[in-house]
Amino acid sequence: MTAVEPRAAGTRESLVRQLAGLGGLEVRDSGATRGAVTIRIPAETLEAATHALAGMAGTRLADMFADNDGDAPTLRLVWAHESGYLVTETEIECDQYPPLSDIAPAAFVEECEIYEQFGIRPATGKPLNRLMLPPHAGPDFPRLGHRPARPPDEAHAPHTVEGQAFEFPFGPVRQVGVESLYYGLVTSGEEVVDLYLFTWHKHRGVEWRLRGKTPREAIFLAERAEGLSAVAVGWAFAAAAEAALGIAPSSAAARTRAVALELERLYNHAAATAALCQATGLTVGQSAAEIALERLLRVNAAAFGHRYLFGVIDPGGAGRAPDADVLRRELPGAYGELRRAADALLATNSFVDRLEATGILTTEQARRLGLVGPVARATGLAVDARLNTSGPRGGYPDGSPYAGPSVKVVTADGGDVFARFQVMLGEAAESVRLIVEFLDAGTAADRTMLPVKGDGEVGGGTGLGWAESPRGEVLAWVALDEDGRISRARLRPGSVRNWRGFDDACRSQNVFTDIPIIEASFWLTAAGLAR
Amino acid sequence: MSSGVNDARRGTGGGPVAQDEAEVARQLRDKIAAQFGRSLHIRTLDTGSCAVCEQEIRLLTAPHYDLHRLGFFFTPAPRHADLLLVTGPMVRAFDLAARKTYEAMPGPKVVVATGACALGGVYPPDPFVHGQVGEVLPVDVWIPGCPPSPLALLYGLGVAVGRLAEKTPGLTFIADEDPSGGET
Amino acid sequence: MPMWFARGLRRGVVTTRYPARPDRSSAFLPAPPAFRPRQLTRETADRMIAVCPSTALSRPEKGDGEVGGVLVFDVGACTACGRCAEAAPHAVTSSGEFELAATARSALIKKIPLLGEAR
Amino acid sequence: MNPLDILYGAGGAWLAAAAAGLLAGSWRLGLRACCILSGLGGAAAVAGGGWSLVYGDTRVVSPGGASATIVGGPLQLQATSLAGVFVALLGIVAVAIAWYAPRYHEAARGTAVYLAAYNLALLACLGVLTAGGMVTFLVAWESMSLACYLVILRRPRSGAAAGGAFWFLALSEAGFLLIVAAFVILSGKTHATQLDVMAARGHLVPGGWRAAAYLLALAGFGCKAGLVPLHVWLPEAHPVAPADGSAFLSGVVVNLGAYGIALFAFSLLPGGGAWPGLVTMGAGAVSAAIGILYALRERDIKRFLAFSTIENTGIVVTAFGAAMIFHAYRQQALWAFLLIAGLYHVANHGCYKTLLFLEAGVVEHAAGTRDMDRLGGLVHRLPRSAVITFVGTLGIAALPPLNGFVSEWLIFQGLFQGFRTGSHLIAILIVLAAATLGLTGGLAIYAFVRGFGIPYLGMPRTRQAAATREAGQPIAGPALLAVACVALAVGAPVMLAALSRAARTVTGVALGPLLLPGKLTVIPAHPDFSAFSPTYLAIFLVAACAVPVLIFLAGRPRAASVSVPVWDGGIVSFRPRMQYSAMTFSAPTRVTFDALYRPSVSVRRASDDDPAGRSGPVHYEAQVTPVFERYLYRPIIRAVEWLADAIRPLQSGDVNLYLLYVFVMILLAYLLGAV
Repeated sequence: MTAVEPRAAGTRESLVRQLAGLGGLEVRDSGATRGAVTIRIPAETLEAATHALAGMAGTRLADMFADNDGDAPTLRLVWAHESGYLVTETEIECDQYPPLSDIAPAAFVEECEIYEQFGIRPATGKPLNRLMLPPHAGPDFPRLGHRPARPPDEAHAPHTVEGQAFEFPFGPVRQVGVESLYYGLVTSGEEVVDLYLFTWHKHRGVEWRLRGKTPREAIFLAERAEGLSAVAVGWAFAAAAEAALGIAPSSAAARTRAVALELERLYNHAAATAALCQATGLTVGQSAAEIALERLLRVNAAAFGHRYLFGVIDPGGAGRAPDADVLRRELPGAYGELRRAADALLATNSFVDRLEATGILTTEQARRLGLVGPVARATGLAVDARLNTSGPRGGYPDGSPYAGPSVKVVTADGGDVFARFQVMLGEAAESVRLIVEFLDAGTAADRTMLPVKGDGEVGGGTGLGWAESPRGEVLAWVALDEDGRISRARLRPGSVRNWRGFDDACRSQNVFTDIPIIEASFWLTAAGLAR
Repeated sequence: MSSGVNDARRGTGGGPVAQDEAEVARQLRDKIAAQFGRSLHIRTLDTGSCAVCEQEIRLLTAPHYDLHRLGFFFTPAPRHADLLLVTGPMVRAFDLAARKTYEAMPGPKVVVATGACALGGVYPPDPFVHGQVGEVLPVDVWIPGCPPSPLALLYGLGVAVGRLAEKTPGLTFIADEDPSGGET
Repeated sequence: MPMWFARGLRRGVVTTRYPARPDRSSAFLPAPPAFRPRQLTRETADRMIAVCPSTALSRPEKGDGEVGGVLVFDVGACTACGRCAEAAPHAVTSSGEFELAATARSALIKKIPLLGEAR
Repeated sequence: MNPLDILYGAGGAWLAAAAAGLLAGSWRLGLRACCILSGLGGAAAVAGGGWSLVYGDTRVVSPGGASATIVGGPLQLQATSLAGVFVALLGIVAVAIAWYAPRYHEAARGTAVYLAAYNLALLACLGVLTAGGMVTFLVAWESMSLACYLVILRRPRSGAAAGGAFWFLALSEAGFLLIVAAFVILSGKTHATQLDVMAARGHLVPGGWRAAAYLLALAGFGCKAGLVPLHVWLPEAHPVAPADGSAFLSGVVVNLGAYGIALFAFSLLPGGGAWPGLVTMGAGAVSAAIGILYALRERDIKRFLAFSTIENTGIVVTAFGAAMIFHAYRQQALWAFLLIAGLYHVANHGCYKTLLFLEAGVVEHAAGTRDMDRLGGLVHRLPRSAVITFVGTLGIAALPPLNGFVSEWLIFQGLFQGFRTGSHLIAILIVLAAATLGLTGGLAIYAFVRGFGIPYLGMPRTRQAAATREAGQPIAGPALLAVACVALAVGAPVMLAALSRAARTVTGVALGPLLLPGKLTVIPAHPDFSAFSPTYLAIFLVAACAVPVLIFLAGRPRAASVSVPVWDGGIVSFRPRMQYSAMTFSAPTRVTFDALYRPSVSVRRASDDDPAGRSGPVHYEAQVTPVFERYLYRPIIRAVEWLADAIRPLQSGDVNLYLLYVFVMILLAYLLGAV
């Protein structure tokens, strides 16, 4: 287990300079999307540009989405780079675009989603996966854009199993107290041959609902897109909205958000630990971890008035200020519970043996699939949205909350469940340290009322926001129309990325009974994927 | 198919509530008390929640709340379940699974709608969701909260089996006036 | 395993006595609002209805079409987000109530009289 | 009047049946007539065999006087109690098949030839079992092989049939030569050709020759009995033969191999040290284990049953071998007891294996395939066959209360008394064999849960299987065998009484009173060891099954039962590929016994051939390496081919060269004569 010091946060100019170095790509920051470098790329050079960007050192395809302001949908690729985010915009006139997932495999999930929502598909005969639209979704089923020319079923590959294997149907109604989710688990009787995922049971159309709402109305739903990372998703969304409006929260409010974010990380890692114990059948360990979890949740409730920190994030500031005394008093004890449980677990061979060499993901896989969060960090990739301290529109008044206390990014090698577990433990310790630093720096609830139409310069705009949820980088992209209402909002929780790694992890040399362990170590939500 | 009680309430769904419902639910609870003694087996059903209600439900078995001391148990198979704990706004794509789960339960059975989503607070009915559980399953007990804390869930389960008195009808949500509070 | 057993003994019992005894942790739980009818003018009510993100607050029409004089509060739909309290601090306080389960949906729908309306 | 007279009748009936089949088999009526005759012969054989069990041995007679010869040797017949078991079995199988065949075969030219060959094979088997002299035995044995060859070649056009039949013929001939050698040694040393005289003078054979003769016989009969590694013909020949043909092969012909081994081990060459017994026991145990392990990797029902046949004869031979060991250690009681147990298992195996093969034919006819992974849900479509097959499956899986359990229990009881030999080493080896049989038994249950569950339970895996209907499939034949299985289980004490008399004629040990102290209870050879009553067990188990039924009936009025679909986790719909298949069900053994199977796995996934990892079709195969074919037989075949090439130049076709050969031959003859 190692810790990575954050790189010197590069400036937007340095990114532009590096981009200019790339061939076949004329770079001009149109500034369309605030909070990131934006360059427009014509459809014909999209493929070459994607090649160039995917090949560029330190870049990672973080997200890809479409919206149709006007008639022709615009394809937007979000690239993460150590010195900021880069958004490329491309108008797609016809209903096809170059198969980007062949260049950057990470784009595949989004290709499927864009096809379902906007009816444009990569120019390749290969089938797409079913992602959000239920099988019975008819032509009148609400979509963000135009519906596909052909019904999705034609584009979706059939899950046929041949030879000496069979499909073990698992879900959607699974164990007690877990989300609805369907695994098609193809097995030869012992080992896992293949695994595919259905999450359309939970598609609630959050992005569709956000349209026409003001950011403050919308945050209510944004938090509930993935409740277990409400703060991260809320922050990313709020930051995007703020960027779109060209405002920034006060540093105290930003620190308040950061405190909430780290508390969220803490309780999620505790919950993941409990889930790991449950999956390995170590009930005593589960109880110990759950004691820690419950105490952390009570700390949340005492400090912020909500066990899951709903309502803390508020566009323009922070909805609630933490009770610093409570945190200082209660947090060490609650974290101590987790620490002690973890130490006992690490001393329990029957537990550790089940974790080691289970659900291995290689660094190459993680990079290829654009995985984020502890899953990626457990393979040695230092991917962490907190490192990206260039705040919205020139940053926070005195820098991002994470710029001050240098955040250590915890990574591990091996990429197996044990590595993930270690990363989580390391991050929990780091979170406690950060919270104390933030509290010392001072936190406050600050509710700058968002400027809306009528009071001055603010018209519409688009902005990009991000935050590091316990599951990894959350991205939000918000476009506001003239009277400050959302015309298109894109939410991309970390789960969307990491579920792609999940089936690969299950496929690698695992037997049936490893799958619950792997799922616990990923600690993702179907709600975040299906939205 | 199911217990006579639920058959009776089938049609009504969870829409505008008939007054006899409380009565029916009471009969149901008596039946449960009679048939299961004080031990009740619970199956959960997620119809599109944000995963927080699930977390709270999982915590019911944690040492702090320890559901088992009250004679409640979770069972993975609806075949053995007496009570269905439903979360989420009842996504339409989930109808089939929800019905199958309900029908797989032996009667008498109780359906508990859990959380603001399930009670119709968060998502309005539209092509994605029914908006509340009552549209698809005959709900017997409603537990508000976003999410309902484990304590609220314990109370709700107690009410569901008639072990705890129901306070809600008595509550007015009208605060006693304090002169200091604000302008007049 | 013995190690775990010893840990458990040292840790002691954390289990709540609820429902036999009240649980102190309930004090920190978010609770639905309670309203002060004296402060509850129509425009206050409308302000609250405007900010309520869920469908908890409404003012249904009376028979004759114009909006009714009672604030209908659906406890079931309330997420205790506290925005109404924020919009009208003087008119709203926390009910502190968490034992809200009901065996009839109707029991969760409350009518709050507005100021200067016939009760 | 003695059993032999009845058996003449049986032989005559089968001869007539063969003639009728050959002449009139092309017409429905002729086919029926042929089967009726064959069935009558079977009935006569049952009577004669059963009678000879209790009658004791008849002296060797030469029908038609001593002048009657058969290929130069005297025609000598006898009816022994030892053979009586097999004769009775032969009869039952013949009756069942005669009842089954008219509905199974269509009247055609091929059928006519087939029926003729089949009835001649029956006759030849009877000849083997009633042979009183060496020459008669060998002639009958060889003609049995040839007739069976024709039976397997029902459809000579198909390459598979030719291949299977060839495997059978090759191993039969190899075995025949070994048997001839064994007999030559024997008659040379005893100066006799009559079997009973040979048996009487058995002590004259010196140790080395005795051992050689026995091993030759073991190998020779092992080819028929399917002892590993001489078993390769069974999985090849059984699938290509018609259902009743394979039933006959497994039910009778394979058991005749066991008869031959018993003949040499107990009648002709008893005694002679412990190690021949150890060799026999080892060969049997290994065959049993390997047979069932390979059965677990088969999805073709008939190949699966063929491997299970190897397992069962393995069990029988193990019992015989242990019996020989006990004889060497003067444990006469156990000697006779294990012989009885082995014979009992022969009878049981003959019944349920024939039954299962006949039902396999029914399934193949009705569903059009023998591939388990293309069947499923047949219990709703072929209910009667399902019931019958279930009885047979319980029997072969050696589950109480059926017959397989009784005989295997007896064998285990015998083996567990290995300590009575007094030698620690031997005791350990015997217990080792018992352990191997234990593993085999466990795997057998596993294999037949699979063998019944996959084709009959669950949901149909193909449209073809779903369309299966019960339309005039033969029922009576298999049903008769099912009844026989139950009778062999419930009536075990009676059966054992008869067998004990047969054993007495061979071993001279009167075990009857010790084995059966009355009250339908069986005591394995020594009263201080163990005892149980198959009859009471059967009654008890049936009664126990009734209990839940009664409880259900008693509880009925209280709660009205409701029927709802199976809980499926709320998925949209079950697909046939969502259930265990034959190969996935036995995957754990593939993993555990990796070293034996050496499987080669190949996976094709949509998610692999594409960096994006889109989900899609999956194809998974795990092929087992045919160890014996590849590493034992292929070299032999290569050598033979090489030899053929080497001696081809001799056949130049030049007359002068051939004259030269003749001249050289004559010269040599003279020289030899002069010496």
